[in-house]
Parts: sequence; structure tokens; C-alpha cells
Amino acid sequence: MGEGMILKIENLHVKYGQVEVLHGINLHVNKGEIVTILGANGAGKSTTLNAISGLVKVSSGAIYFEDQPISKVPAHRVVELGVAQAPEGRRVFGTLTVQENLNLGAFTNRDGDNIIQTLGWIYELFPVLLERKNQLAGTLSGGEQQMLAIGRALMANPKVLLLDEPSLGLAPILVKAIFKTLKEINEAGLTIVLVEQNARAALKLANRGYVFEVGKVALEGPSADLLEDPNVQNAYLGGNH
Amino acid sequence: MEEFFQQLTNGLAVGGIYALIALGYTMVYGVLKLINFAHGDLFTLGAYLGLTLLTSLGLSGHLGTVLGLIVLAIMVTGFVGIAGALLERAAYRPLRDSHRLSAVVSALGASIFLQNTIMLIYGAKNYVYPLDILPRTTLHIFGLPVPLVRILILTASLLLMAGLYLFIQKTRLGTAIRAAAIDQGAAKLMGINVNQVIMIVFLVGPGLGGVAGLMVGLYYGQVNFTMGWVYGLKAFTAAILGGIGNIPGAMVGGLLLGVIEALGAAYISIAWKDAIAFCVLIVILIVRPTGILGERVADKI
Amino acid sequence: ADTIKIGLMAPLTGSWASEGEEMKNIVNLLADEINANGGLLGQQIEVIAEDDGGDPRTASLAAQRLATQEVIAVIGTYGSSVTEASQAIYDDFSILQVANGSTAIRLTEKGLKYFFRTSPRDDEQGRVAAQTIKGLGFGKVAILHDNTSYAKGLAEETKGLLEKTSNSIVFFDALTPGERDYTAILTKMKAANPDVVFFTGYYPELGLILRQKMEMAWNVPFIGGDATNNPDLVKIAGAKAAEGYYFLSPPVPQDLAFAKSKDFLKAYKAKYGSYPGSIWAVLSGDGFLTITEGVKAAKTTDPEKLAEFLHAGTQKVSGLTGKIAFNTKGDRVGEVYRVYRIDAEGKFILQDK
Amino acid sequence: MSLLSIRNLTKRFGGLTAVNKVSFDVEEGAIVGLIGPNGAGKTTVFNLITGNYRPDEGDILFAGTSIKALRTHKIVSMGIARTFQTIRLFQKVSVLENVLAGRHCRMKAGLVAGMLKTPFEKKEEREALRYCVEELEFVGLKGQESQVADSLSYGNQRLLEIARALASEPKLLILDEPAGGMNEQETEALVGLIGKLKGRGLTILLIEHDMSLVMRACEHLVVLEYGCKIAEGPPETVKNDPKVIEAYLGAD
Amino acid sequence: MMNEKYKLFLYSAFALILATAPLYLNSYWVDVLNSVGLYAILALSLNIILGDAGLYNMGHAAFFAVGAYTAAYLNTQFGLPILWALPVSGIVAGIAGLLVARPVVHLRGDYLLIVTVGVGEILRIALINDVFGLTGGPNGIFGIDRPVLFGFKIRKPQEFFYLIWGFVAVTIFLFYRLKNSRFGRALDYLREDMTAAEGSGIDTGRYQLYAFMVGAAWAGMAGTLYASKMSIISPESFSFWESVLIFIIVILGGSGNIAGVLLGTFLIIGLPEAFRGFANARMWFFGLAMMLMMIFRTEGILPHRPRVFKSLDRQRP
Ligand SMILES: Nc1ncnc2c1ncn2[C@@H]1O[C@H](COP(=O)(O)OP(=O)(O)OP(=O)(O)O)[C@@H](O)[C@H]1O
Ligand SMILES: Nc1ncnc2c1ncn2[C@@H]1O[C@H](COP(=O)(O)OP(=O)(O)OP(=O)(O)O)[C@@H](O)[C@H]1O
Ligand SMILES: [Mg+2]
Ligand SMILES: [Mg+2]
Repeated sequence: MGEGMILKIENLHVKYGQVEVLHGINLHVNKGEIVTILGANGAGKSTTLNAISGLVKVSSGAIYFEDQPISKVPAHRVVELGVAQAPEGRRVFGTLTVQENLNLGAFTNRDGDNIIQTLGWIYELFPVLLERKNQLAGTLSGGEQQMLAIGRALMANPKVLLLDEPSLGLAPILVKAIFKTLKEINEAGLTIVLVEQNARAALKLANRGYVFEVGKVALEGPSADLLEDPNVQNAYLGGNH
Repeated sequence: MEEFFQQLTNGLAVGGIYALIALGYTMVYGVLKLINFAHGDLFTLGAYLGLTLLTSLGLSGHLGTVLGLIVLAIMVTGFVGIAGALLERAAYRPLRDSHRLSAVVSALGASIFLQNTIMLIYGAKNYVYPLDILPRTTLHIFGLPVPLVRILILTASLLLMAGLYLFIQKTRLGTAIRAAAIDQGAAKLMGINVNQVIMIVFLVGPGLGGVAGLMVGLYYGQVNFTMGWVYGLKAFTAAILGGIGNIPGAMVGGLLLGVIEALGAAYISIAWKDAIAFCVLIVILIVRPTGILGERVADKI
Repeated sequence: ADTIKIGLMAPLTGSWASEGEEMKNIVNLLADEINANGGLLGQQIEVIAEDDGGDPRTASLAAQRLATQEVIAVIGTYGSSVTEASQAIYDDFSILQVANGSTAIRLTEKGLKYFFRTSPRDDEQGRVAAQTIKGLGFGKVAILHDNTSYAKGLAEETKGLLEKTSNSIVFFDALTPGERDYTAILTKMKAANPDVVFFTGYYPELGLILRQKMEMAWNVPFIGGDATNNPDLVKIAGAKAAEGYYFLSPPVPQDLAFAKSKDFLKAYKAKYGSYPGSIWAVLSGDGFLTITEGVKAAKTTDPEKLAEFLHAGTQKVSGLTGKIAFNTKGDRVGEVYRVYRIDAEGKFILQDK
Repeated sequence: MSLLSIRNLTKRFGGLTAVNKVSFDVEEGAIVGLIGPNGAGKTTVFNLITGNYRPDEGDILFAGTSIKALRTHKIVSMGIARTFQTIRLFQKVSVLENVLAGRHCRMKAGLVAGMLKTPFEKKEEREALRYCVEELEFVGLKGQESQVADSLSYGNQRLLEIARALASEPKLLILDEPAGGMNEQETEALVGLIGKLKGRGLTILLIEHDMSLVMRACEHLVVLEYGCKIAEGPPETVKNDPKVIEAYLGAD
Repeated sequence: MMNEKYKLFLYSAFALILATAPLYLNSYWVDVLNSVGLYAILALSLNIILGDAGLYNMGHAAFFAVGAYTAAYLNTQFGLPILWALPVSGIVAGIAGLLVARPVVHLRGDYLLIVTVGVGEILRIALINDVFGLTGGPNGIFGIDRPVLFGFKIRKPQEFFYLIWGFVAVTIFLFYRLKNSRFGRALDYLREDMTAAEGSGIDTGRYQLYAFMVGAAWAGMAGTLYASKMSIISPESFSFWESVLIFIIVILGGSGNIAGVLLGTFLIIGLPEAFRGFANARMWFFGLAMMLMMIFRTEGILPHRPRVFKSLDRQRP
């Protein structure tokens, strides 16, 4: 594993039943980077994140986190190692309160001070969550749930944060705020892998990017290059808008 | 009036046992959303194991009654808990990702299997616990004769419920159990070892069922291989009545069911008492569709 | 055929499995005995046991199955409605049926040619029960049954007879079998303040009731029907609680003077380690003896001739519960019932008439 | 008369007033956007219109009649169809049957006709199938009829929801974040689809956070914040309204 | 498609083997098949409620009982021929289904399940206690006539075979058509997602009631056949365990799939008979087999498959 690399995926294959949906993904993330993964619906972005987190079984290939192979490590151990995910579809614990959800995010976090600090910071970032502290997460509006999912992942105090379409369903003002925050926490040392439909914003934020097409990496490179790439422009940036 | 209070204590005594079995039922249900129809048979297993251990080890002889019974209860809880965990491993885990009712059918199969295993091992006849292991003291509370053992059973149920409730609500592991109950995938993403959580639940739930079986054996004296079916159904009813998946609910449901049965028998008809209990259940559910302390529902559209 | 096939239809699984198990034991033991002594009419006996699960539908399948296996006669079964589901099938196939635990009156009122029973009928037991209650001088009677057709039949029969005399029925209701706690019922019954309780259900429930009655410190005497005749009753209730309990029953083999009964008991104990518990199971042994002795005496295995022979009622078979003979309906004739009382040690003591 | 008229609508959840005295109108043939910050009460307004929730105060008039007390399926048969913020398809059912669900309220055959396959039933089925296939084609899902709904990509699932709504021949179509989870190319196609729908004479009310879509597709915007209407008007005006910028759009 | 032809062949071969069964099986095995047939009707009727509409009903024996007792009562009290009682008891059971479902059908999953268990138990207790003097208490009703069809009295298992399986065939024919109709689809939708179904314009409350009504009516007719075959009915035959058995058949066979439910009936009703050789261990093997089948076919033996539209191209405009 290369110098400064925190996460590395080699020739990753994943199947759902009989159907293979990832056909040999190669990808790496350096410490302190923001890497974005783009791609059409069904390209395998979420599957890749879930493979890293250990939620789906890897059929072949390897995943390394800090030089340690993790493709066979169970999901809960991966979190303990320092990889947290805010998953697609939010998956908040609907019958628990907002506060309880956030506490669960800190399940593996044994640093009490850090928990209190992070919690305060999350409530500052998303004041609505503070207002809704004792409301059941299931009754939150779509966007509020999205905030909760992001906040919950941050509570783990991870080394790498995996975000699956964090801007989905958020008001523009919040999207801006979140992207700004991501920048800040990244600068504070957190490595981020960002799956996004909002390609332009994601590329503007990220250091590097990968473009997936039907379970393969079609393009990769520094964000600036991808932003300029005519293929990317046509397919993901909505032409000339 | 005296008869009324007497019937009330009768009902509470029966209800205490329903509650104890319902606790285990509800715990398992809470996490897997599985109606574990084999729970009643694990209860039977507890009663039989208790009898075997009691007669073969002579614990109360060696250790004195109180200590002997405590050790016996711990052993039964442990063994039945292990049986429960094995059952989960063999019959439920393979079905965890399939339709909920598939696991229910597997549980029904497990129930038949366990019941007949006990029958094949022990034979079909009734077994009887040695008499007078428990003190047969009868207390007089406000002039009502109440056997001491009933008070002990009720106290034990209440203590176990309280302990379990605190465990689920206040401890780290309890929180993990609640999270796993809602969304196993998301729970894994929180760093929760879901398999372990389920295993613990299947140690505790059936363990409680087993110890309830032991209590029934010790108190009532008579056990047979089909007894779990009736008790299992009652406990399930109790758990639903209180709001399934909810620990205080199981307690409330169990006690209430016992009291309804006793009062129904006393003031309406003995022969109809189960029908009366079900009628009350239905009425309660019509008014409160998720039971008395039913779980909070959140279906955001 | 080289063997004579006799069917046994019994509840080998389900909640009555303990009864079925004993029935099978007894019939097998008796068959082995005959086979060891050269068989029947020079042929070996083969017992084919089928499970009726204690439920009518399974029973009708069991009956069909036995009917296709060329049995000449069938013993069984337990439970009147279960037996009834099989009656017509055996009749269609001209197979002799000797029921052992089916006391409903109507079973023999249909005029079926091949149907017999070694168990007495509800009306007979009812009569003896009413007599006994009166004989012991009780006035106010509580009657408790368990809503099985047997227990309810007996309860209603007795109630009818008692109401015709000076007795008053102060309580009449049914418990739910299979439960453990009957204190609610006892409390309610106590409030009715009867002189005696007549219980027509089964021994497991009664054992619990007697025990819980003692804990309540209620001293009312209990009288029960033959379904409570089981040594386990004392084990469940404890000798102290069981003491003084009366019940009606055909005589248990222990109390019969025949050498045959004594030998049987010895052999049973030697093979299975204890005495048979259930009177119904013993009656299945009587069913077996009815068939085999009938064959021996009539010198034929033809069910039609056998049936005619048994209906004639001339030949008395010595069974495990006394002499057995049948009337034209197929019911056992003669007074079968005796009164027992449990003593301080928990022994069943036959009372003088 | 407007097609849909919201009058003083209020909805409370416990102590929270999710929708607070909101009034606005949707004219026949118009495309109206409902925007506002997260938790402003937009979806709640939709749920009130379609009868999933009951309003605490106020009224909802559809073509002049009050629908606030009607049950959802009744409202659908009157001509209001919707899609959901989190996709709610019949996941294990084929694509075409999903669309047929929308057609249900325009069909008549009942239990007995279904068992006996009467000529009327057969004819009605045939026509329904044809109609639904056409709707699938219209949204761009031709050839996927026999697939199971959950095997479709996310964007296509959204389109399928629209097709299902269309099958009930609504006058008013309400879409809750139709572009959520779509990339910009797909969003582009969606704008085209909405245009075609307008061409068919449908009236559309939609919630969307993707401003590029809102600006291009809508003729009129209503803005909610904390359950209250804070602005209303043509997109260009609303876009530059300082209140809206502060609450929702954010400064660039 | 090759697969379709193969399937058709398989089904016809199966039907043929079944139809000629009384010619080569003895009366016992024919009677086993009769039992299978009766339960097939019950399971298919429960399948409408449980498999199609997704309503957890674990008290189906109650409707079976209503049908059986209605027929038995009408037959023994008023001499109504048993086959005439068939539609009557269907209607009575259907109404019972409606009445039961009306107040409780909105309950979610397991709450509905326990309520239906309760309804089954209440009914059984009512039967045992000879409610209104109609049911004969624990003895039940006896002396029920055998059916007479065109002057021919049906009594042997071989004869019942054709009556019962004829009814099964009609049931399959009608239910299969129902499945792919507007009605059948509505049930699919409400099973999958109640909110979305209502939001698509389906009166979910009404269809839930209809599902109960149809299922109950068919179970009631099965009850009539059962009563005429046994000629005596008693409360034991309608215990909670019977409801459980029917429930198991539907789920294990493949809920929502008619062929699966049929196969499930053969297994669940047939296996205990096949295991008779194990004597008192037969239910032990049965329990074991049930677990194993479920573990290896987690969605049931023949799970429900979404409908395939083959002929669309022809219909395309
Ligand atoms: N649980 C599953 N079972 C079967 N197939 C699945 C499952 N989850 C995803 N797939 C399929 O795997 C492929 C990749 O899906 P994935 O969710 O990883 O895509 P994605 O790039 O995240 O798309 P989106 O932008 O829609 O989120 C798709 O074809 C999808 O249909
Ligand atoms: N069933 C409910 N119980 C309690 N509160 C609810 C319920 N439904 C919605 N809310 C609350 O009402 C408010 C409005 O929710 P709504 O879903 O209408 O927001 P929205 O405008 O659609 O937001 P978003 O853009 O994030 O989807 C939210 O704060 C939410 O938490
Ligand atoms: Mg994705
Ligand atoms: Mg919303």
C-alpha cells in the first residue's frame, strides 16, 4: 500500500445472488483526501461503499484499510477500525428519538469528551436536530432525516467517512452548508469518500474523483481534470447548464 | 368483596407466570420480529431439566433449600438459554433475510420437534416434582390467605422485568439490542455486532422461559410434555396485549391476562373464561391497535 | 394368512399420548404372551398399532389404514368422538371393533354389528355416582367437568339423576384441561358452599385441584369418576391432599382375585418397570382378550361369526377388570363400577358395597 | 375557478405546527412548485391534499368541492394522483402491474367477473393493459413491463411512480421531489417529461429542491418556512426575494 | 417458451396421475388424498387472505367450523341435502368472515394474527359449550347425511375422492383467474404497500374485507364437504392446531402461489402419513422435516413469482 494511502480497493467483485454488479473495481483514497465517486444510477457506487463497510459480501478482490485487509472483516469491526458510513436511504432508527440515534452513532466511540464535543458541534451545524431532539426519527421530514444520518456517522469519530448521496433531499442552503462543513472537517484531518449525484458540487469539493459505469471504473483523476472532461460534462453535468 | 380480592390474587399469581414467559417472548420478538412458537416448548424443557437436575443432583439437599434452588435456577436458565441459542443458530438464522413468516413456520416446526423430543426422551406420562421443596407457608394479608410462594413468584417476575427493562434501556448492550431490533444493517454500521446481540437475546429470552418452567414445576408440581403449548399461547397473548416487543408491556399484559381470566371465571363463567379473555383482548386492540403499552410507530409518508 | 392381525388404534402422539403409550404396552405384552404359548388357533398374532393422534380426522385415516391391512379386529380407541369417526369405516369393512375408552351412550345405540366396548357407559357410571353421593349422605353437590364429551356426559347424567332426588346442584361448570392453576375455580366453588364436589374430569387436573384445595384450607370432600383412577394422582396431589378422595372405577387389576390379573401385573411390572396407570389402558387389554378369547372359543377368525358369538353374551371372557360379556348392542353387561377411597398413605382402597 | 384551492390549511403534530394557515391556488393547466427548507411542511401539505392526514383547520377545494374529509382512494378517483418522496412502489410486483394499480379506479370488474372472466372483464383488461403500456412508453420505460419494480434503477423507479400516477387519468398530478437521487442528465429528461405532461393538459404541483429544475419547469412558486407561506409568485421574483434567499436558497 | 411447455406438460401429467389415483391406490391412500384435497381447499382459501392480501390470519379453522356446523345443522335439523347446504354454508361463513374482519382488519401483522387466533378459540369454546343449543357441545353433531349427486349416494373414499378433488379443481380454476384480474391485483398491492395502494386509488379497507369474505366462504364450503365425509363433527376438529396447520401449508408451500400451496398441502398433510412407520416418533420427524424444508427453501417450496407479460408485443399499438 502506497505512502499516505488509507483505503485501497483492488479488483473488487461483488454479486447479488447470481448477478455480478461490480466487475473489478480499483480505487484508492489517500489520508486527508476527499474522493468523490460519480456514476449513473445502478453503477455500483453504493455497493462499493457497502463492500468497504462490510455490509455486502465481497466475492473476490481485496480491500485494505490502513494496510489491513478488511474485505472479510465483519461490518461492526470495520466501524471500530475507523470507517463510518452515512448510508443511502438514511436508515435512521425510526422508533428511536433523534438523541438516541446520535448516541448510537457513538457506539464505538469510547472517548467521552469527544462524544460531548461532537454532539454539540452537530447540533450547531443542524439546529433543527436540536429542536427535534426528543422527536422520533421516523417522523422527521426527509431532509431532517438526512441531517441526522450524517450527524450520526460523525458521532463515531471515524478516520474515514463514507457518505452516500448526502445532499439528497436537502434544501439548497443546507447543501451549501454541508459541503462547506465537509471541507472544514476534512481540513481538520478527516478523510472523506463522497458518492454524489450532484456531480458539479462534488467535484468542486473533492481532490480526486472516480466515475463508475456499470460496475467498472470508467474514469479517474483529479477533480479539476474531470470537471473539464467533455465525457463527464455530457453525462453528469447536464451539458451546458 | 373478599371473594373478589381472593380472585384478584389468584389472577395475579397466574398472571405473574404468564408475564415471566411473556418477557422472553417479547425479547425475542423485539429483536427479530419473530413469533417464537418454540418458546413454550423451551419453557417445558426448563421444567423437565429442572426436575432431572433436582432429582439427580439433590442440590437442595447439599446446599440447603434457598441456595440449592438458586443454583438450580441458574443452571436451568443456562441450559435452556444454550438450547435457545442453538435453536436460533440452526432454525432461525438461515431465515433471517427471508419473509418474516418463513421463520414463524420454522418456529412452529421447532415447537413440534422440541415437544416430541421431550416426549421421546422422557415418555408421554406426567412427571411430578418432589413435594414440599418450596415452603408451603400461607400468609394472611388483610385477612386474605395468600401462599408465600405466590408472592415470591410475583416478586421474582417483577424483579426480572425491572432488571431487564433497565438492561434494555440503560446499558450499552441494551441500546445495541434496540437498534438491532429496528434495522440490522444500520445497526452494523453503528459498530454493533448483530449476531452477538441476537445470540444474547436468545440466551436471555429462552433462559427466562426455562426458569419459568422450573417455577411452574416447583410450585404446581406436575409437568408434561404438552404443557408449553398452552402456556406459550397465553404468554404470546399477554405479550401482544401489553404491546409486543415492549418489556413493561409483557409484564402488564401477563398480569392483566391472569386477572381477566380469574375474574371472568369468577363472575361470568369458568367454561368461557378463555373466550372472555380473548374478547377483552380484541376490544383492547380495537381501542389501542398496538396493545396497552404498544410500541411507537412511525410511518412517515 | 400365516398370522392373525389385530389392530390397535390409539393416541400415540398428541396430548393423550401417555394413554396411548400404555395401551400399546399392554396389548403388546398380552400378544407376546399368547405368541410365546403357541399363538392363537396355531397362528401367531401380529399387533398393528396406528396413531389416531386423539383427533377425529387422523382417526379416520388410521381406520382406513388398518382396514387395508387385513386386520380381523381392532382395539380402540380413546375418546368418544374419535371413536365415532372410525366406527363407520370398520363397519363398512366388516372389522370387529372393541373400543376401550369411549363411554358416550350413543356409540352403541346405532345398532352397529361389529362394534363393542369394554368401557362402561356414561349412564351406568352416572347411576353409580348418584347412588354413591346419596349413600354417603351429601346434600348440596357441586359438579365440575372439563368439557370433554366423556366428562360432560357423565356430569350431565349424574346431575339429571341427582336433581330427581332431594339433592341440590349448587355449582355446575367446566374447567379448561391442561392448565396448572385452578384456584380461581376453587374460590368460586367454595363460595357456593357445597357438601361435596363431584369431579368428572381427568387425574392430572384433579391432582392439582386437590393440592390447591388443601393450600386454601378448604375441607370439602371430593368424589370423582374413573378418569381419575391413576396412581399418578397421588404423586401430583401428594398423599396428604389426596387422602379421603373417593372415586368410581372398574376394579383395578390389583384388586381382582384372578390369577390371570396377578400374572399380568407381574409381567407388566417386570417389562415396563411400573404398574399400568390408566384404567382406559387396562380396558384396551380387555379389548384384546375379548378378541383373542372370542376367537379361541368360536374357533374362527371370521369377524361376522365372531360378532354373532360375542353378541350372544353366553361366553364370559375373563378380562383384566373382571368377567366380560356383551349384550346385543355391544355394551358390556353387569355392574362394573366399584367405589375406591384414598387412604393416608395414598393407597387406593376398594370400599365395600 | 382554480382547480385546487388551499384555504387556511393548518396541521399540528403534538406541539408542532407543521402547516400553519397556508393558502394558495393552483390554476388549471399550471405547473406550480412548492419549495422551502427541510421540515417546512411541504410533504405534509401533500399528505393533507391526498387525504393521508386530516387537517386541523382550513379547507381544500378541488374543482370547487371540499375534499378534506374524503379518503385517499376517493380523492384519487376524483382526479388527484401523486408520487412519494421516498419511493413507494410495489417492490416485488412487475412494472406493468405497478402501473395497473393506478388504473384500478378507472376499472369496474369485480370479484365474480374476475373469477368467471366475463367478456366485459376481458375487454376491460385488454384496454387497461394497452393504456398502461402507453403510459410506460410515455415516461420512457418501454420494454421493461415484465421486470420486477425493485430491479429498476433509482431514476427509473421515479419514472415508474409517475406512470402509475398517470394511469389514473388525473387532472392534477402532485410530485414530491421527483428529481431526488437523479443526476443532472436524468433531471434534464424529467424537465422534458414535465413539459410533455403540460402538453397533455395536466395540472402539476411539485416539491423539489433542485433549483435548476424548479426554475425551468415551474410557472409559479409557493414558498413555505416553518409551516407558513413566506412568498409566492413567478420563479424569477421569488428567486430574488430576500426572505427566500435567507431561508432557503442561501447566498451564493 | 420451452419452460412454459414443460410446465404445462408437468401439470397435465400430474393431473392425470391424480385423477386416476383411485384406480391403483387402496382406500387408505385414497382417503389420505381426500384429506389432502380438503386441506388444499382450505389452504387455497387462506392463501387469498394470507398469501395474496398479506393479512395474518391464524384462525382460519373458525370459518371451516362455521361452514361445517351450518351444513350439519341444516342437514340434521331440516333435512337439507348436504350439497344444497354447500352454497348456504359458503354464504354464512363468508358473512362470518366479514363480521369478524370488519372491526379488526386494520390491525397490523401480529396483532391481527393474535386476534384471529382469538376468534378461532372463542368459536371453539362456543362450540364446546353448546352455544344457543345449536352445536351439540363436546359431542358435536352426528348423523350427517352423505352427499347425493344425481341420485348417487357418495360414501366410499373412492367416491369422495372425485367430489373433493372436483371441488379442488373448480377452486383452482376460479382462483387462478381471480389472481390475474383487477380484484386479484388489488390484493397484491395492499399486501406490498398499504399506503401506496390507497394512494394509487384502491379502497384498501374494502378489499381487505373482501379477501376475508372470499377466503372464509371457501373455507366454509370445505367445512361442508368435511362434515359430509366424516358424518360427525365435533369441536376437536376445529382446534387452534388446525388453523396453524393451514397457515403452515400456505407459507411453506409458497404464499401467493397456487401450485406452491397445493404442493405444500401434499407435504404437510401427506408427510405425517408417510411417517407412520416411525410410530410415536412420527411427529418428531415431521417437525424436523418442516424446519429443514423451510431452511432450504426459505421463501417456500414454490415461491410467488411476479407475473410475466408475454403477449404484450401483440397488443402494443
Ligand atoms: N440488494 C440487492 N439485490 C440485488 N441487486 C441489487 C441490490 N442492491 C443493488 N442491486 C443492483 O446492483 C447494481 C448496483 O447498485 P448500487 O445501489 O450499488 O448502484 P448505485 O451506483 O449506488 O446507484 P444509485 O445512484 O441508484 O444509488 C444495480 O443494478 C442494482 O439494481
Ligand atoms: N407524523 C408526524 N409526526 C410528528 N411530526 C411530523 C410528522 N410528519 C411530519 N412531522 C414534522 O413536521 C414537519 C414538516 O414535515 P414535512 O415532511 O412536511 O417537511 P418537508 O417540508 O416535506 O421537508 P423535506 O424537504 O425535508 O422533505 C417536520 O418538522 C417533521 O418533523
Ligand atoms: Mg446508490
Ligand atoms: Mg418532504
